[in-house]
Amino acid sequence: MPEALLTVKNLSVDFHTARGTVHAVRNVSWSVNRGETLAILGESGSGKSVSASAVMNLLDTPPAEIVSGEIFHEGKELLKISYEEHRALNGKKIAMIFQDPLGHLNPVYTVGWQIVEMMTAHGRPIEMARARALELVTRVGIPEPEKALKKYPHQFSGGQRQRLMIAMALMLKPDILIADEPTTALDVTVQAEVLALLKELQQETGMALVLITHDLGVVAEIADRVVVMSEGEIVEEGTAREVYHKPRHAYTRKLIGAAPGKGDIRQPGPEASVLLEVSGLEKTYGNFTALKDAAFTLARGQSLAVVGESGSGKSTLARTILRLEQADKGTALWKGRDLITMPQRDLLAIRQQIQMVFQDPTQSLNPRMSVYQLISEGWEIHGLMPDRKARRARVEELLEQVELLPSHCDRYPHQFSGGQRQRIAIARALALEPELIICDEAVSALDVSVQAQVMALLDDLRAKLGISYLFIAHDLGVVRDFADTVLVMKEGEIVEQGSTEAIFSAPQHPYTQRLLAANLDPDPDIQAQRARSGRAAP
Amino acid sequence: MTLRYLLTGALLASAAVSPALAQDNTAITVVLSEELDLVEPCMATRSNIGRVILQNINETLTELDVRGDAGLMPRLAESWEDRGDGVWRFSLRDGVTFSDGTAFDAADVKHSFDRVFSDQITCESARYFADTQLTFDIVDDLTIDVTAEPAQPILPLLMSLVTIVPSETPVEFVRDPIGTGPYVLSEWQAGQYIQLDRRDDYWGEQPEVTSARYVFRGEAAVRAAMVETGEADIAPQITELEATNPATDFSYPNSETVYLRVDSADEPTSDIRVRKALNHAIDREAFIGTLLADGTELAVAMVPPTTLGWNGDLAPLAYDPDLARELLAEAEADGVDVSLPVEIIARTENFPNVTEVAEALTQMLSDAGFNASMRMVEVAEHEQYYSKPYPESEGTNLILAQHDNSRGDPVFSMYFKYHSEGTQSGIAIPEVDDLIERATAATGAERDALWSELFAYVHDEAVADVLLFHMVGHSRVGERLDFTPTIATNQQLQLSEIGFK
Amino acid sequence: MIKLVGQRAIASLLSLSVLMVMVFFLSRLTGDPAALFLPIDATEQMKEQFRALHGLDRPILEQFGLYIRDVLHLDFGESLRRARPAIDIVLEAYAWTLPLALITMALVIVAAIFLGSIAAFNVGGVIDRGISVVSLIGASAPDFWIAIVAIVVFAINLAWLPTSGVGTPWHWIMPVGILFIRPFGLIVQVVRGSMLSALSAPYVKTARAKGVKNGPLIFVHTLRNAMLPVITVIGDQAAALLNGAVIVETIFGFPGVGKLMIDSILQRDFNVVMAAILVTAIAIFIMNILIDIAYSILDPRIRQ
Amino acid sequence: MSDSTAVKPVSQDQNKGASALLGMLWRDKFAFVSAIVLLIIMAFAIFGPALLGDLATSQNLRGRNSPPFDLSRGWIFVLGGDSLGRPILARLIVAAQSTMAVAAGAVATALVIGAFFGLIAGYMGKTASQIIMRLADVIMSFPSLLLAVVVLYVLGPSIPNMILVLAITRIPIYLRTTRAEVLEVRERMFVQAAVVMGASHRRIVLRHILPVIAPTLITIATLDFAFVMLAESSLSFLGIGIQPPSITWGLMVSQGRPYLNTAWWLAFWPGLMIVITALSLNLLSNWMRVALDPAQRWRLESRKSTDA
Repeated sequence: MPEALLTVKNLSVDFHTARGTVHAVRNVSWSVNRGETLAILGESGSGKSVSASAVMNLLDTPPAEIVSGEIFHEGKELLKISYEEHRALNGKKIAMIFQDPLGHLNPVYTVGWQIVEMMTAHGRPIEMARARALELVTRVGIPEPEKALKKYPHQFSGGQRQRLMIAMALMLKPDILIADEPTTALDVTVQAEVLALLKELQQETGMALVLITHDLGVVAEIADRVVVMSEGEIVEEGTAREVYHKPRHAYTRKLIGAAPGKGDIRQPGPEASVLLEVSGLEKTYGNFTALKDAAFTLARGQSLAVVGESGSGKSTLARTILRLEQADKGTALWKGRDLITMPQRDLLAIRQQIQMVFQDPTQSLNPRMSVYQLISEGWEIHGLMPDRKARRARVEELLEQVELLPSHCDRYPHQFSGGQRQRIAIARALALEPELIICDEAVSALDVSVQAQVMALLDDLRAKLGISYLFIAHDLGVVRDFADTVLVMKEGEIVEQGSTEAIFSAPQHPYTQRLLAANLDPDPDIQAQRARSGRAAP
Repeated sequence: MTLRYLLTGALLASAAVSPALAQDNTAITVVLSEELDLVEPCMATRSNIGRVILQNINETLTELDVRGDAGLMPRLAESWEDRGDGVWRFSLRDGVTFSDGTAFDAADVKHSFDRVFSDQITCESARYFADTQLTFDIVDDLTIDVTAEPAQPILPLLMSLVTIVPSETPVEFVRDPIGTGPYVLSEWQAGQYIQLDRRDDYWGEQPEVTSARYVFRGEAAVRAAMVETGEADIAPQITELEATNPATDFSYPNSETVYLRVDSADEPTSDIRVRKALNHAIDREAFIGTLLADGTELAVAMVPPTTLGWNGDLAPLAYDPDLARELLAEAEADGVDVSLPVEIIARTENFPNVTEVAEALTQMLSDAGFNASMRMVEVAEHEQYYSKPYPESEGTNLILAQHDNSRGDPVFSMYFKYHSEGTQSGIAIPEVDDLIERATAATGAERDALWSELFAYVHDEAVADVLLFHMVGHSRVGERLDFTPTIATNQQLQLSEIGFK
Repeated sequence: MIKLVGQRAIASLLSLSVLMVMVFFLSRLTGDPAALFLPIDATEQMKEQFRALHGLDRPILEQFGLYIRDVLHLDFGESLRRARPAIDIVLEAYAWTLPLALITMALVIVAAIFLGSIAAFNVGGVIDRGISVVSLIGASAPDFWIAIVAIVVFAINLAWLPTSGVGTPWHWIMPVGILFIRPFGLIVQVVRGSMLSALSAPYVKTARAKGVKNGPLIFVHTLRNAMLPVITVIGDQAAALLNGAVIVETIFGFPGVGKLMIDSILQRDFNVVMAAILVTAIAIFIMNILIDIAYSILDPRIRQ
Repeated sequence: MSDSTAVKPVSQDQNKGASALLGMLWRDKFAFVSAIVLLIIMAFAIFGPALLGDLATSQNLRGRNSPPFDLSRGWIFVLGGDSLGRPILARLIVAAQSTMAVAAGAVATALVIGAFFGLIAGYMGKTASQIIMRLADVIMSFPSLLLAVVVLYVLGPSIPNMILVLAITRIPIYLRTTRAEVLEVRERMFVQAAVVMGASHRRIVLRHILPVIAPTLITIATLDFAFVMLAESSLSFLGIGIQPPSITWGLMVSQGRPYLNTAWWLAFWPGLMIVITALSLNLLSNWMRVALDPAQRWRLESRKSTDA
């Protein structure tokens, strides 16, 4: 076997924190060859980024400590060379792009400056760098490339920023490109475009691509080989197809099993009474129309999903119904009473019946309140359950209901994992025994396996308590598994609505079709088939 | 305009002006404690202005000798005589020119006084002539008759307080004073310095100092340090604490008298026994050499011992807290409420250690059984308490104040401080009023005797207030200079008196 | 930008007007300037004459009306004590305060950024703790105390510097040095904190992945971002200096606006007080605009 | 989902109440020492005047400026005597009361008023905010010296009046900080979550916004403490501050100033007290910022459970 372009051997890294030592990765080995795409798959906390950071010399030591291991690149042991040697390698031989291009681009310099710097930092003349930057920015498909170079990161969309990051990474024609969750923050259609771009560029330059991701769909779409990581160790490796179809390790199986979009499509239940009837709802911010003539009905016990990409107005829809924003026009009849024009006093009482679960539980839970305080706050507000003992008991009951421990009462949100926090948020919503829960991307930030658990929980509650859901999501897989009715939104308008079955099997609107096409399937074969049949997004 | 000032500042900031150290030998630097608001001749009796211009730029008709016993000496007037009926005739010096080249004559004298009494300008010197109406008759160029109504026996002395300006001087405050003195104001950089240069055509003897630069520093420590490092040659006012070097530091009686003004219209101080008790309660000796400099004298009168009518027979009431308590007890027995609060009101920065002095006085009064407290106030508020009408208070206020009289005659003090109409008087006693009025009108030995009698009456009979100390001032004089401060150094600093070793 | 400046100018003008009105009436509660200008034994007649000359005998509302009328003609009145236009006196003093404030602030900014960055890089190290403790002690020691000790040490004992005054650049060293201490102590801490958080920002990671050298990494990539919160603090500190440094000016005989202000307040020289407040307020207003401009230069996101 | 620091929340026994707080304090040695120092100063402030009041005012003109570290006049003169022969140690202890009263009074008053209006300005509509902010500008540019003179002249030089002067000058700091923080915090998700639950404005402001901005305000307040002590000292220096017979450290420094050349200890000890207090407050506030934040508290909590 010829020597690989980049080899990581038996790498172990510890993090020394005030709370003790964490073994971030243990005995990790992988390698990647020219022209090959290696995916490192894992959930948060699996240590999937650590080895890449070690390759780039980005680990801060302390707190990190490289306990053992070697990294070879073109005969050099990267852990032994000097800081300066390593610096000269970064960007030139090995380049890296990141998940959040807005954060990872310096906000105060033009993108042109930052792209050019990739070459000037390695001693290339500035004119040459400018020419190359223009060429690459054109290549990655940024409109008006000359002007774009003079703009700042915040003036681009998320997908454009990632393209610019890619252009920057390719300035010096690196041998290896490491992409750390490059499409996670992007909309599905944009994700498909960026992945396609990466694929093309890899074919053009023959570079090796190391893709760090949590998304089986991304692996299926782009990876040749995959290593699966869990709790700091590699549990499985092989080609993408091998791993998907014949997972050997239990964890891999769990991961694949948890991937949404594989279950049965729900059939709408029997006709029930109408809970919420929205019609003609509109909201504009200045010249921007966030919501245009939205209309739908939601029946008791129904789960209605709202799908769409960022900026499609799906959150605005939820916020106007909840009166977090005042709608310009339209009505939202809650059991026949209009929420939009209802006086504040009446609204306060109705708030008890409609609860919301937000996308990011880290932000939606007040960090200075204990779990008990968080869950019981609603009772305090509405003057319910004055008895303290009863309160406590009910909080413990709710915690059990969301599969947490009663003893968690006195903890603070930061002491829980993301999934646990979202369960606390759900418990908080349940505390007021609402009839409708609005979930605004409630599971998007969670790992797949956790996502599956939370979704199962919500489903269970619906069955037991008859709660209705207004479920806002961008992940079609989740929607497909959970909703019985789907609304598709684009640029503030509902472009299509219908039963989940109808939407997924026979989408009418081109946008819905495009959305479904761009949605990545975790099965590499299906992806390959789609690519062949040319249904991939342009 | 703004730009101009800013540019000037920036230029000055960057340009290296030659430091004081590099002056030639006959130029000196004087460091004063505060900057002058004005360099206006008719304000020369204000000490900070007088120190710069009095007898240096602008001269007076007469001058009080403070170094010897010569009394009142001629300056711009060569001689004077009392022609009766309140008329004094002054013969002026011939051949005197102002620094602008014009000759000095009787019209200038008249104009100078007209300016002082004009209602277009608030001249400080006017206060010395409070109720006296002056008329000026120019006899010839060098002779002038001054008529005072009522007659003013010390008119020649008062003439030492009014500076002479040329008759062209406008009746408004000027910034470039023209005078007959040996120096001219050559430069005034506001906030930084005032420069005086010697004139070549001065009528009298040429002084040795060719130029003097006045600079201003609020901190006594800094003033002393400047002389020590050679940045300045004279610091007329430093504190006792800084005056540690016998080779350069002088102390001199500075004509200031410190006392507690007592309001005898208030209970409990309306009772003479209480006033006596106040006096007996204070251990004056304890202050000297501690909070106040060695050389400070115990006061028995409002004016320093060099003043006309000084009564050497008077002695301060002895420190005797037991006696003080007894006196209080007696007064109480007679129905005086001696438990009423007695508050010492002192002015911040009035004199060095004023706060400590006030604290110590308060302690002493408390020890003797008074319900004493103290309050430090800022100058404007002090003035409210010090001058009539006095604010109402429960009990009474004792005003710790400092009074300056270096003019040689008690008239400048006694009316204000003791006459029933006086603005700072705490008593209203017909005998005192009568004595003051008679002494003011008297001349010669009679004047001397009447003042003497008044001092005794106020101190022993009336026990009008608590006289404390005649203060001393401290100056630091650079070693290359030959100069000794005098009692007048507080008021004026004649450059012509400065020599070089 | 121009619109922003315009809006701020109007808001500031409004604030300034309210301020001037407040100062006008409040200052007149504090006693009679005549009693302070004239000697203690001046006659009542002289005091009345003084008041009449300066219009202080009129009803306060009339005085106010007259003042407003004059101000609208850009006449800020005469100093009660100095017989000169108040605005001239203030501008003369300001010509000293301004360079003093600017020089001090420039040094503070340079030193605080340099040392604060170093401290952030060596976080927890000896240099970091040293800078923290020294700046903290310096900032909590009374400035007049430091000033006098500095004179004793540097002017008298060592004879390196002149004691006080203005004239040569040497004269500026001690006043600037003492004014330096407090804002430095504060800003160095802010720079340190800001640098610390900026250094952990994702774009620094990008730069390292690009192979950018440490020098540009710190001073090009990180510092510009870290400066944003620092600028606010710099603005506050500069505003304090632009108001004049009364203690340092008093001790060193520095003819700036701080000393002028306290003297005028104590002497109830109302017109000078008003003019001084006006000039300092305008200076601070201009500085605030400069700060805004600096913000938008440093951070393109603010420009829209 | 970048996960370079894979620190999982660790289950551990939740410490409770004061003992936990003390444990956390013990963990940060600097903060612990600071807390002890501040406690001593507090004790001085509370008991000093009652215990040593007479000693601190007993004058002895003939024994003035006695040097420090000379025990011949008794331990109370260990720091020397002042210009009226009073023991400096006793005066320092007694002065702690009014010093703390002025500093704490001014800071607390400014904090409460500033935070109150800041909350209003940040939470209410634009008009209220504009009016409040313009007023803050006016206060900010009102010269503190003039304010001091006005208050002293009209109301007299007492400690409550000094608190008033110093508090007014500090209000804008708290006001502006509070407003800026409120503007940011009110947009946070958990505030919206509270709105969804039907929380009243009052509840949102007091339960959700205020606790989040409180640490910032407390940090500023501790730093301000030193500033206020120094400002009070400067006012004394200029003759418009607190006046004897009241004593504060600032006043003692100011009164000792003329003796810097001859009797350094008069100004040195009170100056040292100010520096020590300021330092302690700073260190303690650093600790407090962490200890008051549940998300950061673990840094100070016992390590036993995870060290293994």
